Amino acid sequence: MGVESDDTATRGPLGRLAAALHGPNTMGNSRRFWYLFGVVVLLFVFFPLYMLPSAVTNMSQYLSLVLLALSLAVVWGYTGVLSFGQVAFFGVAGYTYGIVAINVTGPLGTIAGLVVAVGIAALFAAILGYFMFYGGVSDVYVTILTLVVVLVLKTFLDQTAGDEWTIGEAALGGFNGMPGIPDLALGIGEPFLVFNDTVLFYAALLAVLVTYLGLRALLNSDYGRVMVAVREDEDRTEMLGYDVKRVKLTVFTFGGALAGLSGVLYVTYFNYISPSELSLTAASLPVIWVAVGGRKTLLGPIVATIFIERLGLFLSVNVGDWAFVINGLLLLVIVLLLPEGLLPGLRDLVSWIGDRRGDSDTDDTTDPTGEVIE
Amino acid sequence: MAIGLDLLVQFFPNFASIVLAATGLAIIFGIMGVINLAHGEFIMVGAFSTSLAYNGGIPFLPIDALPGLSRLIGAMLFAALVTALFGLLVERTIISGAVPNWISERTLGRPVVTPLYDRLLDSMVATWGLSLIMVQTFRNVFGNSLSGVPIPFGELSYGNSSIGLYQVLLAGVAAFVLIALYLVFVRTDYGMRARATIQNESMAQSLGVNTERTYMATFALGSGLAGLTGALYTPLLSIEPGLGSVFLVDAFVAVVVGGSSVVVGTLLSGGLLGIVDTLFSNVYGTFAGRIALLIVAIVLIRFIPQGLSSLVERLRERRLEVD
Amino acid sequence: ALTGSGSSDTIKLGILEDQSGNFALVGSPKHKASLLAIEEINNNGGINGQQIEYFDPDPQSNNQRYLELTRRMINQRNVDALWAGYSSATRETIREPAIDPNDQLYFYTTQYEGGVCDKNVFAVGPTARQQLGIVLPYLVEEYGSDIYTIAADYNFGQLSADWVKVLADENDANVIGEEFIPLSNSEFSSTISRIQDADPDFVMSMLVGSNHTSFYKQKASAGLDIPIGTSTAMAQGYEHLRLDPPAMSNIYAGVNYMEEVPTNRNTKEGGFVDRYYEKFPDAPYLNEEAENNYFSIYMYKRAVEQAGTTDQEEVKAALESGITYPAPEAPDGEEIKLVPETHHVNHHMWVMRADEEHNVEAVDDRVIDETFLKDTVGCDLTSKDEETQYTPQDYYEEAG
Amino acid sequence: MLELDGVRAGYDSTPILRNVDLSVEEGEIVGVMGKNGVGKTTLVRTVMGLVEPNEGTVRFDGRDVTETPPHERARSGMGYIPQGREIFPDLTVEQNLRMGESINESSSDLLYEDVFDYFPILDERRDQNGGTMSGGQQQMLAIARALVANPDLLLLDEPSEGIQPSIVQQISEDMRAINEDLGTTILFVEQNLSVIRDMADRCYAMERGTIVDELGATDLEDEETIASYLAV
Amino acid sequence: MSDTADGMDPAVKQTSAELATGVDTDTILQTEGLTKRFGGLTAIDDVDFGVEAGELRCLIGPNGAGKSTLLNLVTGALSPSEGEVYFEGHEITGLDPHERIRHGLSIKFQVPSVYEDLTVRENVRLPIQRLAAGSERDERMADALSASGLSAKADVTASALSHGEQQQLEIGMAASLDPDLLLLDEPVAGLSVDERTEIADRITQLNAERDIAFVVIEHDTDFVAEIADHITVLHQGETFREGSIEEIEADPEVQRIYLGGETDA
Ligand SMILES: Nc1ncnc2c1ncn2[C@@H]1O[C@H](COP(=O)(O)OP(=O)(O)OP(=O)(O)O)[C@@H](O)[C@H]1O
Ligand SMILES: Nc1ncnc2c1ncn2[C@@H]1O[C@H](COP(=O)(O)OP(=O)(O)OP(=O)(O)O)[C@@H](O)[C@H]1O
Ligand SMILES: NC(N)=O
Ligand SMILES: [Mg+2]
Ligand SMILES: [Mg+2]
Repeated sequence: MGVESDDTATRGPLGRLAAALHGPNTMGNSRRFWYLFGVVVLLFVFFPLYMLPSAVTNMSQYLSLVLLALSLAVVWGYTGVLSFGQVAFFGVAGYTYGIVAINVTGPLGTIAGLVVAVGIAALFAAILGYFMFYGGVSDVYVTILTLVVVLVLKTFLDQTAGDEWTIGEAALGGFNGMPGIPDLALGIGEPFLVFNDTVLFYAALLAVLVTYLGLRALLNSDYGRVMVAVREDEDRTEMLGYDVKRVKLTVFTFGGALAGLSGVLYVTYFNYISPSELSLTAASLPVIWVAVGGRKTLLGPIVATIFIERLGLFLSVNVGDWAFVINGLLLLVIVLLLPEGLLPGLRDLVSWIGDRRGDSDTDDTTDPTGEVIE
Repeated sequence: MAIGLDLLVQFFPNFASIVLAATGLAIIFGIMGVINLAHGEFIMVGAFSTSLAYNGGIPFLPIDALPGLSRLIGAMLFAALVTALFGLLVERTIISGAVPNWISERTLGRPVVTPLYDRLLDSMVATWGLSLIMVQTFRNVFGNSLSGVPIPFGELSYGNSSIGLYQVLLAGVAAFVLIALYLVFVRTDYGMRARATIQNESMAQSLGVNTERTYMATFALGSGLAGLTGALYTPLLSIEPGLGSVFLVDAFVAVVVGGSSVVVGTLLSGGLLGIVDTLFSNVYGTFAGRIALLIVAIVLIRFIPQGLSSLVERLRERRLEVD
Repeated sequence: ALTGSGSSDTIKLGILEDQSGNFALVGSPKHKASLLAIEEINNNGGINGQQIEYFDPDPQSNNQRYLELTRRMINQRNVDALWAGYSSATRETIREPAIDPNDQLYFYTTQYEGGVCDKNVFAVGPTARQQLGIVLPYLVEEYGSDIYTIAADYNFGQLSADWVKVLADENDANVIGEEFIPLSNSEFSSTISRIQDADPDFVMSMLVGSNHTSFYKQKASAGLDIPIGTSTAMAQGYEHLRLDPPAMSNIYAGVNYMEEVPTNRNTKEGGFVDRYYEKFPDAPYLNEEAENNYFSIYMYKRAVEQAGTTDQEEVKAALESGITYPAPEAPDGEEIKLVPETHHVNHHMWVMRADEEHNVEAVDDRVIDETFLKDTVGCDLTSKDEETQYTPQDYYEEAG
Repeated sequence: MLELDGVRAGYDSTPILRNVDLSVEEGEIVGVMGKNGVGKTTLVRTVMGLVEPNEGTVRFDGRDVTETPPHERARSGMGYIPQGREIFPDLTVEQNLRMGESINESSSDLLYEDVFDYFPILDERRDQNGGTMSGGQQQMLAIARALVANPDLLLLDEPSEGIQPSIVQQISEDMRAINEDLGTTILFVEQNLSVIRDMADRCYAMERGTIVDELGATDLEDEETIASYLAV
Repeated sequence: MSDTADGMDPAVKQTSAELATGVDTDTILQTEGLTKRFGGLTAIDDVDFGVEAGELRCLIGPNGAGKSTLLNLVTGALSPSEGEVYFEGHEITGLDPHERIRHGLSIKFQVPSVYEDLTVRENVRLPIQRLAAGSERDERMADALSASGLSAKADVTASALSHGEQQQLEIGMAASLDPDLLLLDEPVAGLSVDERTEIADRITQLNAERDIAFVVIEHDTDFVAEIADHITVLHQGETFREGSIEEIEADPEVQRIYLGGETDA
C-alpha cells in the first residue's frame, strides 16, 4: 500500500516503539495499562513455578487457541469480514504439519512442517479470499460460504480412513484422526530443544506476546487504519483511493497464516489431529471467543478465549450435567448485557459508574438555560 | 426409465427435508435479521413435543387416546403450537430483551438489553448459547432419548424398489407449507410490514405498524414452522436432544442459496439442492451427494450472492423492460 | 511409579465417560456400571483392604476436554488406573500425548475396529473381527451367501466392512454391494432402493450414531423386509427399546453382551441386571460397554490383588499373567480371559435376534478369540513394548 | 389539535429540548424554523412519539398522548415525513405507499389519485425499488406515503430538501390546497425562506432546544425577519 | 501513490494519443456516448460531458434527471451500459473506483458518507496518510481540520457532528486527496443559510487557490448562481442545455422543466 512511516524520529527508539503501539484502534493506551500488562506477563512467565504440570500444558493449549481468536479478531473485528472458516486454515495447517513432520523425521522436519503448514494455510486463505472478494461476495455471504468450506473439508476428512489416504508415512486417518504427530523441535539431526510441556508453554506464550504486540503495531499503523476504514465503510474507503478488495484479501491471507500457526501449535500439544477440529461446534468457537471478548479489541479475545476454555474445564469437573447450561447462560448474558464484548463492556461500565458519580452533582445544578447544547 | 423413476421418487424426500428445514429459519432470518443457531433445537422441541403427546406424556392432554392417524396429527399440531409458544417466550426474553428490560426499568431505571433484531452476529452468539442450554436441559430433564412414533401409511412400491409413502407425502406437505406462506405474504400485508419493519423500524412505527407485535408474530411463526418440521420428522428419526443438528446446516445453506424471498427462495433452493443431492447420492453414493450439495452451494453463493430468488426478480425486471 | 498425595491409603480410579453431549446415550451406562463395580468392591472390603476412591468428571463428548481431564487425572489425582472414552477418536486423542508418555494404565472398553497394540492400553471391548465373526457365519448359514454391506463412512465402518469381506471369504460368501454413509446422514431412501436392486440374502449394517438409527425406521416403512446382521445396533444404543416395532425386526446383533444375554450371572435374580437397576432405577438400559467397564474393574481388582501393590508396572505385569473373570456375558463355569500378548479379551460372543415385537433372544453363542493382533500381526506386549494401532492394511500385508 | 406543554426531551443522557410549549389549532399550517442542530427534528420526533419526553405533555386531538407509542399516534391520524426520507429501500414504490395506508384508521378514503396527480413519477415507477429512486424522487415518495391515508395532522421535516425548484413551489401550493380542501392540519420544519413564506400561517422560531419566538402572518411577509432567524 | 504505472499500458497510451489530437488538452474529464440503463429505464442516454481543468461547473436538472448516476459512472461506483470515460487523457472506463481516485478524481456523495464511528481526526487522516507522511502529514491534517472548521472537534466521533459539519468534513476529506477534479453531490442540502455561505466560500476558495476543477450538483439555485462558472442542465438522461448562469436562468425551457414559473429572488 506504500505507506510511509510515522513522524517519530524525534522521540528516540523508545518513543517510536511506544508510538507504534498506541492509537485509537486498541484498548490500553495508558501508563497504568502497561504496568498491569507487565504484571500479567510476569504472572504468566512464572506460571509453571506455581501451577501443576497439567495446568501448564492446558494453558499452552489455551494460548495456542488465543492465536486462532486473534486471527479472527483481525479479520472480523478490525476488517469487518466475518469468517466462519478460521478453523479451516487451523485444520489444514494442522494436517499439513502432521504430514510433513511425520514424513521428514528429525527437528528439521518439524521446522519444515511449521513453515509449510503456515504457508499452505495462507495460500488456502489467499485462494479462498480471491474467490470471494474478487467475486463480490460480502457480509453474511462470506460467513456462510466459509462455513460451508469448513463442512466440505470435514465431510471429506471424515471418510479418509482408507489406505488410499496415506501420504508417505502419514495416514490422514479419517474420523479417528492422525496420531503420532511429533513435537516441534530445534536442532540439526539430534534435537536440542523439544517443544513439549513447559517449553511448549513458553513457546506459545512468546507467540501470543509477539502476536499481540505485533498486531497492536499493525492496527495502529497506517495500514491498520485502512483496515478499520474498510470495516466501517467499504465504499467510502474505495473512494479515498484504497484498494478495498486487496486489503481484504491481504488481511484474510494474513489471518489464515495466523490461524495456521495456531493450528500447528495446537497439534503439537495433542500430537494428534482429527476432523472434529472442523466441526460446526469447533467452527463457531472462535466467533464466540471474539464476540464475547469484544471484537474491536485484541485483549478481549485473548481474555475471553482463556476464560471460556478454562471455564469449560472447571464446569465439566465441578458441575457435571448442568455445565453446558451454565456455559450457554453465560454466553447469553454477556451478549445481551455487554454487546460490545466483555472488556469494552467492563470499561464502559466503569466509566458509566464514574459518570453517574460525577453526573449526580452536575445534574442537580444544571441551569435550565445553561449551555448544554453545543 | 427405471433410474429416472427412482431419481424422481428419491427427489421427494430430499426436497421435503431441505424445504421444511429451511422455512422457519428463512422467515426469522429474512424478516428479523436474526440468525437462529438454535433453529435445530426448535425442531427438536417439535419432535419431543410430538413424541410426548403421542405417547401420552403430556398431563391433562389425552392425545394418546385419539384413534389412529388423528392421534399422530393431533400430536404434531400440538407440537407446532408448543414450539410457536416457546418461540414467543424466547423472543420476549432473549431476542427483544423485553422481559429483562421490563425488570431492569423497574429496578435500575433503564433498559439493559438492546434487541437482537438485525444484529446477525450477536444473534448468532446468543442463540448458540441458547442451543447449548436447550440441548442439555432436555437431556437432563427427558433423558438421552424418548420413545418414538411409528411411521404411518406403509410403503409405496415402484419397479422393484419401494419407499415409505410418508416420506413422499412430506414433499406434498412441504409444498403446502410454501403455498400457505405465499398466501400469507401475498394476500395479507403482514409480509410487507414485516419487511418494512426490519428495513426501518422507527419509520414503520411512524406509519402505524406495531413493530413489537410484528416481531413477536414473525418469531412465533418461524418457531412454529420449525416445530412443525420436528413434528413431521418425529416418525423418521431417533428422538434425542441432539437431533436438531442434522437440519441446521442444510437449512442455512438453503436459506442463503435461496436469497431474500422466503417462499420463492426456499422453493428454488429446495428444488435445486434436492436435485443435486438426489442425483449424486444415487449415482455416486451418499458421500458424493453430500459433497456435491455443499460445493454447489459454494458456487451459487459465489456467482449469485443475492440468491436464486434474485434471478426471478431479474426475470421480472427483464419483462418490465420489454413492456 | 506414583508419588501418592496425602491419602495413599485409597486406590484412585479415574472414570472419564460421557455424561453429556453426543455420546451421552452410550456413555452414561458406562459411567453408571463403573460406579456399580466400585461400590460393590468397596462394600466387600475394597482391594487388598484399600477402599477405591474415584474421580468422574464429565468429558462432555469433547476430545479436547478428554485430554485436559486425562492430564488432570494423571498429574493432579495420580490415578492408579484410568477408564476413558467411547470413540476411537477419543482414545487416539489421549493415547499419544497423555497415556503413553506417563505410562498410564488405561482401559478402553468400547467395541471397536481392533488393532491397538500398546503396552499401556487394555482394549477390553470386543473387536469388529470378534463381533462379525459370530454373526456373519450364522447368517450365511441361515439365509445364503449374498451380502450387502452398509457402514458408517469413517474408520470403524470402513474397517468393519473390510472385516466383512475377510469373513465372507472365509465362509464362502460374497459381498455383492457395499456402501458407506456419512455420519451426518439421516435420509436413507436411496440406500434402501439400492439394496432392493441388489437383492442380497442379508445385509450387514455397521451404521453408527443417532442419525443412522433412522435407517431402521425408514427401511421398515419402505417395506424392506430382509435379515440384517450388525455389530453396532441394539447392544449399545438399545434401538430395539427406543424404536417402535417392527423397525428392528429380524436384526441379528453380534455382541459380547447386552442386557438380554441369557446367562445366570446376568439375568438370574440378584444378577448383574438386578444389581444395576437397584442402584440406578431410572437407567434406561445396560449396554455392551457398561459390562466391559464393569468386568474390567473387577479384572483390575484381581490384578492388584495378585501384584500386591497398585504400582502400575506391576499391575500391568499381573494383568499380563493371564487374568480371567467370570463376567456376566459368560455362562456359568466359564471365565473370560485377558490375552497377555495383546491386552485384548477373548470374549464369549452372542448372536442376539430381535423379533417383530422387538423381543430379543439368543440364537447362537461361543467364545471367539481375538486372533488378528496375536496371530496375524504378531503383537506380543509381553516380550516387546509397542504403542501402535494396526489396520487391515497390515492384515493384507501379513495375511495376503 | 396539537399541544406541547413544558416538554423536555433528548437522546440518552443528552438533553435537547428544553421546556418547549407549542400549539397548533385544527386546520392551521404552522412552521418551525431555526438553525441546524437546534432541535427541530427532535421536536417533530417527539410529537410523533419516536423520542420520549422526560418531562411535559403532548396532547393530540384533545387526548394526552405522551405515553402513546408512535404506531398508535399514526393510526389516530398523524402522518410523518421525516428528514432524510426514510424510504423502505427494498420495498417497491407501490409497497412504500401501501405502508402509508394504516395512518388514520378513522378515515377510509385513500388519496392515491391526488398523490399521483402531484407526483406522476410515482405512478410511472410503481414497481421500482424505493432505494433506487433518485434523491428527490424519494423525497416525493416520502411525502406521498404520508398523504395517501388522509391524515388529520401532517408533520413535515424539511420537505423541500433535495427537490427541484419547480416542485418545491408546487409542494407549497399543494400543501395549502390539501389544507384547504381536506382540512389537514400541518406542522412543518423548513430552512427554505420561500417555502416558509408561502406555506405558513404562523411560525415558531427555535434556538438551542427551546422556542424563542413566534411569527405571525405579518412577520412572515418580511423575508428579512425570517432570514434573521435562519441565519446567524 | 502516483499514477505513473498507467503510462506503461499501451492501450491507454494509444487512447490518450488519439484523444490528444482530437480534444482540447485542457479537458480533464470527458465522457463519450455514455449510457446507463436500469432495466427498461435509460438513466443516462448517450451523454458527452466534458469539464475543463480548473473549471467550476454546476450540474442541475430535474429530480431523476440522472445527475447522481452520471457522477457514479465517472467514479466507477456504477459501470456504464455503453460509452467511455476519459480522465486527463486516459481512458478510465474499466478501472476500479480506487484506481480512478488515484488518477486525481474525488467525490462527496449525495448522502453524507463519513466514517461515523471514527473520530474527526481519524476521518481526515485516512485520505491524507496515503499521500503524505511525517510532519507534512501532520500539517496537512491540521490544515484540513481548520479548513473544515472542525479543529475544535477533532476528537469527537463523526456521528456526533451536525449534518452541516458532516458535509464540511466530507468535503474536507475529498479535497485532501489533492484531486484535480472534485465531484460534489448536493453539498448544501439541508444546511442553514449561513452554512451554505461557508460551503460556497470553501468551494470557490479551493477552486481559486488549489486550482481544483469542480462538478457540483445542487438544487439551490442561489447557491449555484453564487459559485458556478458554467452550468450543464441534464434532463431525462441527456444534456439539455449548457451555458452561463444568466443564459440558463433565462431559458424558458429550463424554467419549464426545472426552475418553475418564477425563480427565487
Ligand atoms: N440520535 C441522536 N443521538 C444523540 N444526539 C442526537 C441524535 N440526533 C440528534 N442529536 C443531536 O441533537 C441536536 C439536535 O438535533 P436535531 O436533529 O433535532 O436538529 P435540527 O434542528 O433538526 O437540525 P437540522 O436543521 O440540521 O436538521 C444536535 O446537536 C444533534 O447532534
Ligand atoms: N439502481 C437503479 N435501478 C433503477 N432505476 C434507477 C437506479 N438508480 C437510479 N435509477 C433511476 O435513474 C434515474 C436517475 O437517477 P439519479 O439518482 O441519477 O437522479 P438525480 O438526477 O441525481 O436526481 P435527484 O436530483 O433527485 O438526486 C431516476 O429515475 C432513478 O429512479
Ligand atoms: N470405536 C468406535 N465405535 O468408534
Ligand atoms: Mg432536522
Ligand atoms: Mg441525485
